[in-house]
Amino acid sequence: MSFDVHLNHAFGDRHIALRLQSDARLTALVGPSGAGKTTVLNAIAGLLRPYSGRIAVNGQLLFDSATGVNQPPEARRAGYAFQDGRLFPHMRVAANLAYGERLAPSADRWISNAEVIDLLGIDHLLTRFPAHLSGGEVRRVAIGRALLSAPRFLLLDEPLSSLDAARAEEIARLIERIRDQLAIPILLVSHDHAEVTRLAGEVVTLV
Amino acid sequence: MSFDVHLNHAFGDRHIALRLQSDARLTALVGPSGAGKTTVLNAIAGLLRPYSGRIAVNGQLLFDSATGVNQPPEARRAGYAFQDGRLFPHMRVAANLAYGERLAPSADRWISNAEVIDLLGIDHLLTRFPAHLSGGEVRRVAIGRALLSAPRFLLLDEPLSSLDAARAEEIARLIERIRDQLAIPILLVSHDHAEVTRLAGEVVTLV
Amino acid sequence: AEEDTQGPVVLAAASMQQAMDDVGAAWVAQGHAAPVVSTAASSALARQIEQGAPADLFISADEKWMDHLQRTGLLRTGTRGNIAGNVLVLIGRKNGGTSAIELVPGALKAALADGRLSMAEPGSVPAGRYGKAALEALGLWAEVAPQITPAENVRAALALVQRGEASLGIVYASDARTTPDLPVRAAFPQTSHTPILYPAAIIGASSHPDAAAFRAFLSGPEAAAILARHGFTPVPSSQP
Amino acid sequence: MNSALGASEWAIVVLSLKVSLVAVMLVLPVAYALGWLLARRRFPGMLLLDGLVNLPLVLPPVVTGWLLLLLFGRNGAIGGWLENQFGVVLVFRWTGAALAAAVMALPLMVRAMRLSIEAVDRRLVGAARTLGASRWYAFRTITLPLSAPGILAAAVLGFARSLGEFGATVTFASNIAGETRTLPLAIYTGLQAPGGEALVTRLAIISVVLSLGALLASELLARRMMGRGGHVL
Amino acid sequence: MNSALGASEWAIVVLSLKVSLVAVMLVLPVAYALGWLLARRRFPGMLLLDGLVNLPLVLPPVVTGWLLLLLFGRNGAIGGWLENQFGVVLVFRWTGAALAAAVMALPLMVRAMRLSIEAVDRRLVGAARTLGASRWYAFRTITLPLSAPGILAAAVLGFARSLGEFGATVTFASNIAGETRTLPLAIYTGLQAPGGEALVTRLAIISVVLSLGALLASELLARRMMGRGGHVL
Ligand SMILES: Nc1ncnc2c1ncn2[C@@H]1O[C@H](COP(=O)(O)OP(=O)(O)OP(=O)(O)O)[C@@H](O)[C@H]1O
Ligand SMILES: Nc1ncnc2c1ncn2[C@@H]1O[C@H](COP(=O)(O)OP(=O)(O)OP(=O)(O)O)[C@@H](O)[C@H]1O
Ligand code: MOO
Ligand SMILES: [Mg+2]
Ligand SMILES: [Mg+2]
Repeated sequence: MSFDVHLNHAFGDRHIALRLQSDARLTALVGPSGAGKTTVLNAIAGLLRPYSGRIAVNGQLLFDSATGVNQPPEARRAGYAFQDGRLFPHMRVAANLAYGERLAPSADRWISNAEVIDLLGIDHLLTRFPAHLSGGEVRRVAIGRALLSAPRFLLLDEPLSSLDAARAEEIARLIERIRDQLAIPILLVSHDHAEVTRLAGEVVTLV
Repeated sequence: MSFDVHLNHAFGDRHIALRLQSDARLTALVGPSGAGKTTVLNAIAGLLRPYSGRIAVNGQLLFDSATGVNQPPEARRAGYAFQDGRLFPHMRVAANLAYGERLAPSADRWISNAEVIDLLGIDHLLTRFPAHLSGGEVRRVAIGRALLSAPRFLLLDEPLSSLDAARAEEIARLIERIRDQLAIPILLVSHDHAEVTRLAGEVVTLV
Repeated sequence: AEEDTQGPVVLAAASMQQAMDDVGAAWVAQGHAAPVVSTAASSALARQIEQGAPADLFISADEKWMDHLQRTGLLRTGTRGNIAGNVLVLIGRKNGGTSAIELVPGALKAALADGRLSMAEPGSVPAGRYGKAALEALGLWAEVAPQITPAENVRAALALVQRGEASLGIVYASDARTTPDLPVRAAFPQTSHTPILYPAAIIGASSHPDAAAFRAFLSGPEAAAILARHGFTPVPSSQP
Repeated sequence: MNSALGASEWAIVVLSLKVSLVAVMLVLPVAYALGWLLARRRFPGMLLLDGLVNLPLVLPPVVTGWLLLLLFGRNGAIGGWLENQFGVVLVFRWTGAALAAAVMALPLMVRAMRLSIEAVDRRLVGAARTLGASRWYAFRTITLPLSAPGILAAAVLGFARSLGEFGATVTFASNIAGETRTLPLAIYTGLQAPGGEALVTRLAIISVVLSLGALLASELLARRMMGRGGHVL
Repeated sequence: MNSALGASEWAIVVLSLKVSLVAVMLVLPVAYALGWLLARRRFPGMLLLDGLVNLPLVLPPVVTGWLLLLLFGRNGAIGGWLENQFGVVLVFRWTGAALAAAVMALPLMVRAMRLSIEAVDRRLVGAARTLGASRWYAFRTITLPLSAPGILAAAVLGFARSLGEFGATVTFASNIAGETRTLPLAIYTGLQAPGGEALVTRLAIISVVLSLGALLASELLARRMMGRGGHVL
């Protein structure tokens, strides 16, 4: 089971409930704006403690409200590309990329710095600070940063939005490669139907 | 001439040059990530002073480096929906929406508060603070805020990205209505080919 | 309008605080409006007068500042006179012995051992200047100088002895009598320093109708009795 | 604690509160303006202005009091003018104590304001401008409220500092019971008196309680603001 | 200005710098820890801790000096223990002057730190954690550098405050030439005698110049940080 997630949460009177059991290598999480997709990703990454539920990825238990299991984010090793980028503003792009890479055991790394920079086309941005990046540039660096932390699974929150077609195609191919060759479970949030059909083995809808 | 823009700018050694003369009611500005689309919008809105150039919208001169004309942003009356939302974090959604509305002469208003709230489906968000909104919710409120300021022209930076298909369709229809019925010039940045084909009378590519 | 209901404004050295409260009360008992008393370091008060502070009388713990004001013409001529004197004593800390200490070379040093001798700052604060002069006259300065801890004023010097941080302290007799638990180990001979005097004078810019009368009251027998009660000594040769 | 003493202590507390509150109110707008200037503008005399603002922090308070006396005394450049033009006298008045406290609090308050103004995202101001806000309106509705944490911190710091101000006050405004004898001056006076420790302790406790009250109020206010969407992030 | 005087003034300046720098270095980590606690944690004794930190601000400095004497004097609870255990004596030593300056600077420094820590976006810490950072590593690499403006402001404030500290120092550490007579104490001493204005003015100018130097250094540092992508926004 790549993703085995069951959770209940609420913000005020906004209830979010999800039951997701997927064996697909890439699972797409879709649903209208505000349905709770980002909330689910946050819960899986360990950034939000759901009211109740159970989260296991690739057979590894990350959270269980019944038994009190709650691994800290750094132990979960999610490769989370945030919807809003969330780059470290005081570090140059190169340092942002290196942040998780340095912390990952070198044996666990499955993609090299050079490869990421090349595939995402961010070579010319390495010495820039995030404040001086365009929207799409931020997104690409955020994806690169997540990939380089040697994650055990990927959480991609709308990774292709605000990218031009050519760039989006390159990154879609990269995702396909990760999915097929590396067998890293991927949970992808997307609003693009074509993208979901192309990439996902299973689609879970949140309402 | 709805948009008559000619400008030169540079960030370090990154040069951005654009010549845009469009009579279309809706002009799409496309180009790869980092091409300078947002920079152009910022210059038209008056948030960035280009090194040189001339900007006129709907026959009104907003900027001319040759003659020293440089209208302040509040005089240009752009309806700018930012790529990153840029909502006021200390105001509830309702107050964010009302911000520009209150400043606009009531004679100039061409859409009502109620209509915006209804069309964007943000009724249930009015008492929320921006920190508690999802990505798509932020985007919708940002569009609503821009529309309500009674703008003379619209600058929409990827307005439909990170919205689900149904919601995107509704907003696309709203944009069509503004374009057709109100004859407000619109400059739209988008990466979505279908969106551009559907909405734009003219497409300008930035490289 | 305020002048009618309010007595003269009196700037008095901080060490005079209590005594002035009582003198003021006695003045009021005679049917006068209560004087407005402000107490601070003599130096601060003198500077206020220099800058035209709306005050009527000045009582200094320090002849130097009074001289200075007189030279610069800020005092009403003929109104200056000493209203009290004081005596310097050596006090010891609690449980540090009570025997008298002879103020001769060797003895003070021996009593001090490796302890500290607290006194008001010897270079500037009046009590410290008198103390230094006395120690020098008695030939003791050189041997105790390294162990001196100069304090901001006499009360602070006293407090250091009270806390036991200093073994001995040089303070005014008027201060020593307020701490009966600290033994007076010696009194400095009056001849070892210039006389300790508290001069009073009317400030030149004063316009208060009661100023002269209060000034006279300060030199009168009733005030003298109150000052004596607070440990001040009478002025050697009485002046107007 | 006899009741006569209680009454005079009460008067001291009221005076101290009056002096401190007036000082803080006086300084708030000035400090904000200076904080804004230092945070948002680069101009030639900037360092000098910064230095001037910090002067009362660096100099011993007594010197600041003396400088105030030189400037605002009746013979001083500004003091003389104030008296001639408006009949305003500051020395020996509670207003003078408030001025001394204000000057001493100024550098602390400017720093707090400046830090918070620097933390406000300027792009939000740009967004407001595109929505039709003038510079001034955008300042009022965006920069000002978003720097509220700094204003609050400045008010608390300034209030506490004013409550504890001694040296400049005694030098400039003197130590007159009922007019300029604030809590610290009363404490000083108590320290001069034999056996004044009990009074000193009581007054010190009052000071502490007042400042705790101010801190509590500011924490509550801050939490209310934080509650509003955690925008103080 | 004769040369003998010049030499003794120089010694005072060196002592003042030593005392102020040691005080700031001493307080920086403590103030940061306290600022972090007050910014990021909600705990029962929070208000009390805040109150304790602000105590030296509210009380007249002489009282703070007096409390230090009670605690750190040779007969004090902590002072006695320090002397017995480590042979460390603070009263009447320059280290005592540094302690007094440190205590007086503490509340200012904590406030500045706290304001800047509160302004750090906590979501960035979350992002760091998902990238494998422990709590502590995330703190070191994200919170700490992003609150640099507060650290810098705190250092400048604390340095300036220490440079001007008089009341607590003279009470706790005494006014011993060459050991605890820092600039403010020397200035105060000069103010006591009529005609001391020339010396006072000279010493005051030295104080101001030193603090201007600190301000200049901090502005330059801040601009360098700002230059790095304007992250200080
Ligand atoms: N901290 C919060 N406090 C209150 N409500 C919140 C908070 N965070 C999110 N919400 C609300 O919870 C719901 C789910 O939010 P979430 O961000 O998970 O949506 P989403 O599915 O990712 O939407 P989008 O596609 O627009 O990004 C939304 O209605 C949002 O407004
Ligand atoms: N303040 C700045 N300093 C330096 N470079 C900048 C700054 N702002 C933008 N840039 C650079 O200028 C170029 C154009 O940026 P812009 O934001 O206009 O791109 P864009 O076309 O909107 O891209 P996207 O589709 O990714 O949003 C980018 O390479 C960007 O990195
Ligand atoms: O105020 Mo004093 O009594 O001059 O030392
Ligand atoms: Mg989302
Ligand atoms: Mg862009």
